[in-house]
Amino acid sequence: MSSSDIYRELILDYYRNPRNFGKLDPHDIESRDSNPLCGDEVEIQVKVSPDNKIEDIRFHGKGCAISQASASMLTELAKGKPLEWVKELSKEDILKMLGTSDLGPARIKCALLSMKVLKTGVYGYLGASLEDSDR
Amino acid sequence: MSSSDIYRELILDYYRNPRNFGKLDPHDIESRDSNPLCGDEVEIQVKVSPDNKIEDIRFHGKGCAISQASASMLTELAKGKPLEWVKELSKEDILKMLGTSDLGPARIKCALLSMKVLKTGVYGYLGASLEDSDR
Amino acid sequence: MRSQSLDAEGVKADFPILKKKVHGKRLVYLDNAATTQKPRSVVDAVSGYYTKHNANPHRGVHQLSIEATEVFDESRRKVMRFINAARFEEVVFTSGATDSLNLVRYGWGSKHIKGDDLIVLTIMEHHSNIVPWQLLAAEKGARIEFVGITKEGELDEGRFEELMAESPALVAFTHCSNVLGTINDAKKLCSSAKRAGATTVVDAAQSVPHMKTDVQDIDCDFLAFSGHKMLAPMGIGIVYGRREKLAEAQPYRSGGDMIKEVHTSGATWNDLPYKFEAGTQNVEGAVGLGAAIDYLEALGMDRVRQHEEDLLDYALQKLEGAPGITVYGPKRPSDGAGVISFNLGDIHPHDIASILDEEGVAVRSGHHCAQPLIEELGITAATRASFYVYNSREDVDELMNALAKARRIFCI
Amino acid sequence: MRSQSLDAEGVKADFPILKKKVHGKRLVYLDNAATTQKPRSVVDAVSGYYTKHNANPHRGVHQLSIEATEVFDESRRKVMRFINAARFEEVVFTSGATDSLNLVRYGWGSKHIKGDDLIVLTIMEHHSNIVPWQLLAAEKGARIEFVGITKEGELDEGRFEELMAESPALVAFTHCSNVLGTINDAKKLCSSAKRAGATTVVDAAQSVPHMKTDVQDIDCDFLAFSGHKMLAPMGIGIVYGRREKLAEAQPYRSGGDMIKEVHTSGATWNDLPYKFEAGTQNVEGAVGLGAAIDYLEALGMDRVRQHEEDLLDYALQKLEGAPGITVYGPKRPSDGAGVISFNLGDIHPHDIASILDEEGVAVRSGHHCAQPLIEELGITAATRASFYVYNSREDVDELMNALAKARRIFCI
Ligand SMILES: Cc1ncc(COP(=O)(O)O)c(C=O)c1O
Ligand SMILES: Cc1ncc(COP(=O)(O)O)c(C=O)c1O
Repeated sequence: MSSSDIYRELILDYYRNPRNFGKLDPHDIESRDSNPLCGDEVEIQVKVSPDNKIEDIRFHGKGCAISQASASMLTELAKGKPLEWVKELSKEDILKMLGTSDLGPARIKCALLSMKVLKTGVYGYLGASLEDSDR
Repeated sequence: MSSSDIYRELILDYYRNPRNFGKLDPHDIESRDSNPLCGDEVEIQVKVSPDNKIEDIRFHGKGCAISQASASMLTELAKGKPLEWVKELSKEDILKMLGTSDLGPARIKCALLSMKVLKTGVYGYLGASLEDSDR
Repeated sequence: MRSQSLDAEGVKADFPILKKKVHGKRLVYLDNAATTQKPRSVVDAVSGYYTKHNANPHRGVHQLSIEATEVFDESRRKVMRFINAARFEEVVFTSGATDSLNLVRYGWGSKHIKGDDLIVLTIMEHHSNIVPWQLLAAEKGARIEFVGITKEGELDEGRFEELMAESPALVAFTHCSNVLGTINDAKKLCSSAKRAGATTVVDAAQSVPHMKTDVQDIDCDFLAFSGHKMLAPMGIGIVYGRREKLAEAQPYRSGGDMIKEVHTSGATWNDLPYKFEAGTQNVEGAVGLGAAIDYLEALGMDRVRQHEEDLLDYALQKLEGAPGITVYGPKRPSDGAGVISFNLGDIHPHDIASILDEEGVAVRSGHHCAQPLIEELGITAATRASFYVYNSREDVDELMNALAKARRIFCI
Repeated sequence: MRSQSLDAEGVKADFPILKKKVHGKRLVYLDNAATTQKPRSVVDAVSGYYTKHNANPHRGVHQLSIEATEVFDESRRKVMRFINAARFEEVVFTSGATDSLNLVRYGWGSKHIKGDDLIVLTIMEHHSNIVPWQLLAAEKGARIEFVGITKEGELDEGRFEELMAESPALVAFTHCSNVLGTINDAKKLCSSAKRAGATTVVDAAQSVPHMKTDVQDIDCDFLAFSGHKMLAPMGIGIVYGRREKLAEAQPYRSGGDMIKEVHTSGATWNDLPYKFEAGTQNVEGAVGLGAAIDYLEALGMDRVRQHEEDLLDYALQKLEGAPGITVYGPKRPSDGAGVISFNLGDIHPHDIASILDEEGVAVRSGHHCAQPLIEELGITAATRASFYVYNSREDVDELMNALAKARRIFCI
């Protein structure tokens, strides 16, 4: 699929009207990263419930439609899920979430930034370090 | 001319039986240099007469037949000459001295090392610094 | 009589890659400030070197080594003439502009910069002309001041002069901004800096490829640029250094070939420029750079500059006539090099670049390795189109068409 | 079953330059320890890169940049597999072995070596694995000890172990001597050094091109080599670094692409390996190195090694049977790589090399960037013949004929 096909209604809508945008106080997890090559930034805050679920989640950041829509969609998807679920998240899950099968190497980093941020935060919270395969 | 033609009787004789080989004490000029790329070394010592002539001259060093024969021949040529004569020395003079018209860029440095050493010494003695064109 | 202008279509034919189709479209390569494409003559020079002369230069007495030395020296002489350096030994080969600037940092800076010294930079520097100085300053306890820009995207010369009054030890600035295209008056800045007693470093990565450069006229102490931004291969660059400055610098990389003698107790250094060229030299890169210079000189650097001014003029007209476009930097061609950075509405530059790519148009998007400038402009990123000898007005038209598509997708 | 041996004539045909005549004679290239020739596939890979994919990798979203990134990453993966590195991020591109060793000096050494630390080297090091450590030691007030060699030209392992008892901070040694051909037991030395608490640096410039190398088996902290000595273009090299060591190292070159963020107040670093790759990457060089690895793997590194052992064996027999020849270094092929240094009577090696050149035979003469070793051997210079995949027994015969001529000229 061509990379510009990604710019469908759905994504542009999430980009223009991001769900779960903002900050969360208090929070249990806070994680932030940027894509050094393009400058996309995403910060995610999570409130964890006593049974280790994502009780609430917010993101903020700046960047392209793909990185920001992806972050917004991910927060929607993650809400209510157990932290363990985050560990299992894969590139394929994110592509499916965005409704595409491929993005090309240049833009995939934009799409995956929020997953990386969320994983880093969750692993840190769970006391484990981020595994290589997820970097 | 091919570079191995240089290995004629004459040069090999100067290499095997170098004239003016050794040290000179006392001396007025002492100069030494090496060719960093091949390791040839030449040191020249000169005794200057009151009227600024090369009264006596010796060299020592180690290196290939060309660098050592050239140094030996140069000391013979220089003996008795005014210091000013050294300033005028050129690459062509050295090639003529060696009885060849060309040596190729790799070996010319060997042939010219002793001229460079002598000039550096003489310029230093005369209080001038070595000019670029001679380097 | 005005010199005949450059024939972009004829030039284009010399660049095999420009025949490439991208997503079924003609490749319109407008990312020249990042790296340039290579004419056949440069690619052939590289192949020819490997199939005819390849060897280690300087170190062997065998024929190939002699030939490698000759082509290597000849390339250095070409560079010397191209930038009008006074001496052969003032031209040092590096692996690129970044490497060149680091050579100045480690070689000259580490030896001569002291605690409380002032280093003056400008806000329009590329990271390669910022980070080495930040690290040097941190190491020595020196202080850095950044000269800002005016609303028009020109250097704030008033502020520059103010800082000169504080007697900086080092002044490093870009000859031409890789984001705004702003051309700084290198000669004037160097003269002020010199009067203030500073050592000057000119980042010429974006100027040497695009305009006649004369290091003796500019009268700088160091000047750095990359081969790959001027039609030459990757992996080769130059630092010009005034002889006295190179002489008072210490080695940067050390190892084979930069020494005179090595003993277990220590080493002595080789003559200039070899003192700064440790390890086996990149003869291929030097030969490629020589061929690139030949190509540029055959076109004529004045015509190269004229051609880019024409394109810039045309592109600025088109862009300013288009809805939603904000252009950064100087608006008059003669003030700027062939680089235009802009934004379209609130569309993120990456999204623009992706959409343009679908149309075969290659542009850069992001911070262009100049984050402080991007921050100063109050934006997070920009889209950049940059021109070179093979670009034509048609390329600008393709750019405008592709931008129109982006506008449609994002409903602007 | 023994693997089929390498077909040197078939291999020769892949190297266009070997068809060259030198002084009317067939070129017999025996200067491979200095630099190697390039097979057509490598030259074509370089041309192909420039005519199809050239762009700045990592930084653009346009198609060419994506392609450049892909070929660049693919080359890194090839290197990773070739030396069996555990991780992609442990393979850092540099401009050559000298640059790699300087990266370790500035990146790891400047941060971790302190006054009174002991640095252990060997007397058989190339200048590139001596001078950086001498400069580091001088800067920090550290001490250097050189391990000597035995009469047979092998490392004095007893002395090495003695020095390990003094808990050195850094141990740097060559895997294979570029003068003697001695192959050091890198695994054993690294294991001793590690037990002693030292960080280990292996100069693999002469081993990676010639034998299967496994950094995990050797268990070193850093390992350096050059592309141009293994069929790849000039201007590209590798430093392998164990992840923990790279992580605790500071940047060497700084500038574009090695940063995460740059502000006027300072900068943060990019992830490994990019933290060590400032400036526009040499994609061409990486692609060329990848093609060289493909070529070597198709031959099979075991067969490459076997072929060189055969040649060394043959050459040693011939040389030892010839009057007036003194060979330095280990005499049994399995102890040495395809490098032989020798002298003929009292003829200076430069004179030998000149006479050999007349016969089309290219050898190196001099100190081979290893002056301390040359001093240790009690000589001022030596002639060196070094082999690679395209050399054959006929090449050795030509060498012997040319040496006979030298003997005649000098009446030995
Ligand atoms: C053992 C050894 N180490 C290091 C080097 C330096 O390699 P380069 O000159 O490619 O940087 C060489 C070759 O010159 C070498 O033989
Ligand atoms: C103004 C400027 N300076 C320095 C550089 C660094 O050049 P390189 O990446 O070739 O080292 C660049 C290009 O990236 C540049 O545009």
